[in-house]
Amino acid sequence: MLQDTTTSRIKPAIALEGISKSFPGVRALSDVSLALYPGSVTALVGENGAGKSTLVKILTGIYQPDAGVIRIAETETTFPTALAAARAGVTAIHQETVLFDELSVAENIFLGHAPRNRFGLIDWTKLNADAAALLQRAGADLDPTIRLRDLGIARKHLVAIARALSVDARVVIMDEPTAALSHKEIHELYALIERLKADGKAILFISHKFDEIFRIADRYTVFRDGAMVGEGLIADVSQDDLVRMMVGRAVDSVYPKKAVEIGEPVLTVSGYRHPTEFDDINFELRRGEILGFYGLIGAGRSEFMQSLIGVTRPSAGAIRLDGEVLVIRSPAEAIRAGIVYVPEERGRQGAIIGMPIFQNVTLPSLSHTSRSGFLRLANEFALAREYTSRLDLRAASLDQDVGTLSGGNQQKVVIAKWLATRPKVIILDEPTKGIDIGSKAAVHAFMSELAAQGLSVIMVSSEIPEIMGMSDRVIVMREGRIVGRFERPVLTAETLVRAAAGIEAPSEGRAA
Amino acid sequence: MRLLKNREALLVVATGVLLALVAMRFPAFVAPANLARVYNDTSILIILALGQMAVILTRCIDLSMAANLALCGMAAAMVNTAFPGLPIPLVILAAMTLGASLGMVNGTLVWKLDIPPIVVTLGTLTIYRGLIFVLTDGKWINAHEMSDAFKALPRLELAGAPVLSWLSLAIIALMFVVMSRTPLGRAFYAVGGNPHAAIYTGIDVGRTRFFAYCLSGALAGLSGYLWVSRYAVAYVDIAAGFELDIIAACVIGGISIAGGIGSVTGAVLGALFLGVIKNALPVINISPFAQMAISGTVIIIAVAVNARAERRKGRVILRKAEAV
Amino acid sequence: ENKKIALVVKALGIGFFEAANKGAQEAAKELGDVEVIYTGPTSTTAEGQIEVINSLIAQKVDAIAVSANDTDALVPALKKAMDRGIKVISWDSGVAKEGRMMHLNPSSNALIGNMIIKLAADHLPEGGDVAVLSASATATNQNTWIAEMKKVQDNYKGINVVTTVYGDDLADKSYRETQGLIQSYPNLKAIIAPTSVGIVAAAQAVTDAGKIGEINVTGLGLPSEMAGHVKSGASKSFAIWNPIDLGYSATMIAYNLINGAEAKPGAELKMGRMGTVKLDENNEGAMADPFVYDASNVEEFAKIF
Amino acid sequence: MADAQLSPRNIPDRLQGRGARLMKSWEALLLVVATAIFLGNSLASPYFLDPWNLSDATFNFTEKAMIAFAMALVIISGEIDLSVASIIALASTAMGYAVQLGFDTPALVAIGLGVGLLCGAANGLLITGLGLPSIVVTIGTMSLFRGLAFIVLGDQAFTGYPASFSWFGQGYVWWVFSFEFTLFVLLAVIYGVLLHKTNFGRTVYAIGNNQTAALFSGVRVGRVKFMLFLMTGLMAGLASICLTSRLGSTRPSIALGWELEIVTMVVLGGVSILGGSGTIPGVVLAALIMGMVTFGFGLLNVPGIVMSIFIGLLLISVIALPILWQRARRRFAQ
Ligand SMILES: Nc1ncnc2c1ncn2[C@@H]1O[C@H](COP(=O)(O)OP(=O)(O)OP(=O)(O)O)[C@@H](O)[C@H]1O
Ligand SMILES: Nc1ncnc2c1ncn2[C@@H]1O[C@H](COP(=O)(O)OP(=O)(O)OP(=O)(O)O)[C@@H](O)[C@H]1O
Ligand SMILES: [Mg+2]
Ligand SMILES: [Mg+2]
Repeated sequence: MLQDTTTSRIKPAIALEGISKSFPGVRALSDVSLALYPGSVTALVGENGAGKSTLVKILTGIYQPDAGVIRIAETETTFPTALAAARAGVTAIHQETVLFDELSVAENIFLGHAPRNRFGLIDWTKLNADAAALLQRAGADLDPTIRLRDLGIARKHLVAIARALSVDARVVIMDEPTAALSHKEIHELYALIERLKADGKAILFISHKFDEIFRIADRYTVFRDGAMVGEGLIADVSQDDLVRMMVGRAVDSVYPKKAVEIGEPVLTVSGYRHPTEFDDINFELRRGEILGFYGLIGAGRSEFMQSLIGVTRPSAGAIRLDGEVLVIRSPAEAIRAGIVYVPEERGRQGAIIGMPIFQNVTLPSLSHTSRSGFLRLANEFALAREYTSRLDLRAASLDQDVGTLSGGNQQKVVIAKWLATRPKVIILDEPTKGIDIGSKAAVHAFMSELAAQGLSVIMVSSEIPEIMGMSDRVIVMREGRIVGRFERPVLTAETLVRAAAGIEAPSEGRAA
Repeated sequence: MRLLKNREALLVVATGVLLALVAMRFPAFVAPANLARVYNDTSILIILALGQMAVILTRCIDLSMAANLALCGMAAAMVNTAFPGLPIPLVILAAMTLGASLGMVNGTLVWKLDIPPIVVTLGTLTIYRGLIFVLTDGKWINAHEMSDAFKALPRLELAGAPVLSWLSLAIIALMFVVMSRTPLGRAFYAVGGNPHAAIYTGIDVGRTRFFAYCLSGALAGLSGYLWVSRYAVAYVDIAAGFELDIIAACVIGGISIAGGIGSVTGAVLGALFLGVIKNALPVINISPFAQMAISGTVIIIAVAVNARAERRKGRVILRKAEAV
Repeated sequence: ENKKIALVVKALGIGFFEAANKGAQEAAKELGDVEVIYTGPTSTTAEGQIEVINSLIAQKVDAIAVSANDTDALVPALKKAMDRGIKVISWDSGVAKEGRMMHLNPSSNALIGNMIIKLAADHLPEGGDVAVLSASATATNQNTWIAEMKKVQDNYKGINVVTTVYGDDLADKSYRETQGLIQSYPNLKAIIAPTSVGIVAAAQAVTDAGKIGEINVTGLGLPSEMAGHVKSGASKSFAIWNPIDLGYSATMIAYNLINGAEAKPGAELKMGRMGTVKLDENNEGAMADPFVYDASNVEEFAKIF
Repeated sequence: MADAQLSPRNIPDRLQGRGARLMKSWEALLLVVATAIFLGNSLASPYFLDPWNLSDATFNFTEKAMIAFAMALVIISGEIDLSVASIIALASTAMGYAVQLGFDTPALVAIGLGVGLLCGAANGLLITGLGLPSIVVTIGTMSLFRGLAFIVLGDQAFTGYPASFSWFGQGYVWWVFSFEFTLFVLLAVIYGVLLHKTNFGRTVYAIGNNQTAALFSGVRVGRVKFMLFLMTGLMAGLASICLTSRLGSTRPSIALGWELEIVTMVVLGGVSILGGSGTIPGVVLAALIMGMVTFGFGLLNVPGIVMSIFIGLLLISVIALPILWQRARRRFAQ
């Protein structure tokens, strides 16, 4: 590792000064500055919504900052388009995989800057050969000519990495690159980062996993609520320091788990299977219990949960609710039976952008608020008011369009929507994904309260602290199967991670 | 087996079966000379389908193509009657320029004002056709008013085939190169396949769509000249309703209306399939009145087949399933 | 005050009807107190004509003279016009009896039917296959002429009418249908197209197929549009009545009806310089005989219509 | 306790009053346009302001508007039905066929509506059952349905409808109010209530805004969409009865090209072609506007195609103007 990156003798490869960026209703970044140095890895940490990805998008020309300057080699520049940023030597692996399912792997890597022959036409032979070489470098053993849609999420991510390497970059940005990768691939990525460092690239590395930050980063920068709250050398901080900077208070208070007396089984799932998505799922959920489902992204948890409410059809299996066998063929039947699912993809499956808050909330409960098929607006407003205020929603009015709310508040509307149906069992899939710390606390508090009132809760989460903080029991899934069951007393982060990743021997990294 | 799964192969087989069926009742239909004639008759549809393909690939649609064709055709005929001595290549160039400009109007409205493509082209469809009426007072331009050179070009025989056929072959070749070997062609796929990701790739989504409309407009302009000179007449209603034939050819050819999926081969085969049906029905003595119902049925079947082929196989999470 | 006479045509922009309008204007000038409203839909549909007729009723015109796109569909609208005191006649392409006061045929249907097959037969001393290319399948006048033609077909020995196809008065469709005919009937010797749009398209298709001299295109057409094809030999001869006269006569009849003339079987109605027309039991009358054009006279008339 | 954090803040139900919302709405814009056209017509032609003439004018849009109401719901749900005009043709053909077999008016009405329903069901099954995109399916059925009419009729026409049948397209309920116009008003009210005042209408909006989220929220998406296509078919059947009765005859080319006019009417009425928004009052206003434009121009003997240029320009500019206006305002604010 280089020791002297902080000294002023080395000039930054790229520097941001006084960058601000607002979205309607949200100030995503306010006056942040950041410098990246050649041959050095800077870790950017911060809570969900702290503004990390926004910064990445400004660095790669996708967003334009409201204020502030970007300097490359000490000259001021602007990145009006993604192409301009790439030409200036800034490349990124984005948090979402932004790739094209219908195009080949090779083309995904080179789209926008494909090699041309002397007539100015795309040279496919060279393109495929170059792609194969890049994939090799990214540690992926892939045929560059197959279509992207035939790949799993992890391999898609490798393609995204290869794409980032396809431009001759001086700055490489990685926004949570390991979130979707398996153990082996993560290690290959680490090796790749070492090589990039040796080549003198400046690297910005965003991650929520502290073990890897301490393993590969040289410097750190911490964001909170869109502002920079600390930076320095990794060697000078501890994990606790970082967390304190990120959150602004001690972590414990975030999970207000109440002690609840667990009752008899409410929901029994036996022998659930699906030809391609999951297999042999059996478990019981008891009254007052919060059952955590942990796993890496793509473990098949969401797919399985959706089969419980009739969106995905299982090929075999049975469920019992309060001892009675139930057949559920559609979400409408699930809601009537008292099982509700708060989906993971808020934008696609949860919130109905373009409709007012109260209409979102009452949609699954229309049969209660209406009279013989005719709407009763007064009832609707009453119901919406009750549940949104219990979740501490912040909005101008109840007929405000949901699309104009902040992400966290949208999530509250979504949760309110399903709670308003008065369920027996509520399944929350990544309930706090992308929401700020205050809302998170409100959601967690409310979850606790629901359990105390005798509801049964299934909480799917990929966040270890949330799983550990909120669950009475944890089930771990990997590749569509249950690979571990843990009671609260024996829960440790390490056992969870190991089970989820399928590692037998103790891993060498530090557990969070 | 793998071959059969391929949409284009399936279409080739279907066209082959169709030809075989026709040949059973009327062998002369599959004589090379007649097949060449059928191809020639379908040439204009092929050119138009290729333009529409570019637009559909970018997740848009161009309902104004036939109206654009009619307007450009009329303009070409008017230029020809006004200046009979003007060389025909210049007339064609003028028609294509006008077509491209009309395409630009569509493209600009889609790009700069973000009006949904279907609304834009629904509006310009009536406007373009109306303009022909305003321009001509509804008068026809008949064969005797056009110069001989104007009428002769598409039917001129070159190496055994009319120029019209050669022209469409040239356009096919050109579109092959554009779609597979140029950044613009690949951008069409990218913009339709995932507009969000296209931005991350540095592709300007609106501008790419604009160019798609320019391309479809230019091809409509070219087809306008070809149509008018081939049928030796120009009037307000030429090619009325043809926009649906063009879209049908694309759909049959496996071009996904949701954008991002489709190929030059598919569009050409889709157009040829329709062309064979159109030409075969009168020959095998199926009432011409049945033609409409038959092409409707074919479209529905084609959509169903394509949708099956496109249906997501689902993400494979289980290891064992991935091995299969 | 001026009398308002509406000349409603099948579709605006068709050369034949433009010429008829010329005749109507001529009649208006001659009469002095007449304003002719030349109107019609922009494509040949019955619904379009109904909308036009409704707006004419609203304008309280004095008479409507219509060449119909559909025999039956216009009847309710025209009945309403008559109920509101508007004189209604049809000309060229007729309306069913209850929808008009009288119908002016350009010529007698029997004469036309005979004429079109005679034109073909004259150039086929040996006989042979002939096919008919009609306009839309719903066009009244076409259907009548073809029916009349079939009645007298046996008088022409060796002439074998093989089929009737429809070009819908669209140049491209007519062209394609002609191509189909040439394909399906290798021994075809003549194509009879009793429509001005169809005959031009058929002649073009025959020219393109290299069949000039083998297949003779004939029927009803306008000299200005056919001159080239007569010259090339694709068409040896064709016939037509004078559309200018037709528009003139229709306007004259409408004017006379406004001024109290009565349309009833046996009545004789005045048509200015065109003389009189005698109505038959269906209140139909014929204007004049069709006139044949060939290489000897077509150039001369091409300048007129 | 966690409860301490949940300080229930009072969120008002609505910020704007009814009036304020109405003022800023699309319908207000349309109302201005409609009034302008009405005044323009009255000034341009002395014949316009005549009750019987206005009554005649309504025939220019009533049949299309009936379908437009159902089509509005389909488009709000994010789908489209381009086969409506062909359903008219097929239903009319079926009725004409029945006349040949000697059926009388009540049976004819049942047949017209029944064929409409069947066609709607066929569309619905293909779209919701097989999950095919509605735009291409209905382009296909558009050819198929009219094609069937052509197979049955060929170059023939069906005539000879019973005298009592003519009432639907030519009869008057009271004074100048024709049966068709009365039906139009009635259907406007029914569809307005259905879309704006019932659970069903709410689910239509939900589906159009976000089909997946609606499904997850317990909306029976497939069933609702099927119903919508069924209703469109039914309305096409109804329009077919009116049109056939008005024309007194059936040709396979009846109502050719209406589908685009109907879609134009719906879009002009402020229904988003992308789904999720739009109102019935908007569609009613659009129908009136289109009817008045065609009639007003007709009185001036302007050719139909010139009217359609005007409609095309109206369509684009009515959608573009608010966008441009907003942009200008934003620029001004900065
Ligand atoms: N396109 C946008 N429109 C509106 N708000 C946005 C947009 N993109 C981001 N935001 C908001 O800006 C803030 C910062 O988001 P950003 O994605 O940068 O967070 P992040 O630090 O990357 O979080 P995570 O760890 O979840 O990835 C959030 O409040 C988010 O809701
Ligand atoms: N092959 C793939 N291609 C694209 N996206 C994928 C793929 N596999 C998984 N994903 C995305 O990753 C996310 C998680 O997948 P899935 O729901 O199957 O697993 P999960 O165990 O529920 O993961 P999560 O931790 O996100 O809840 C989903 O948003 C899905 O869209
Ligand atoms: Mg992020
Ligand atoms: Mg998930």
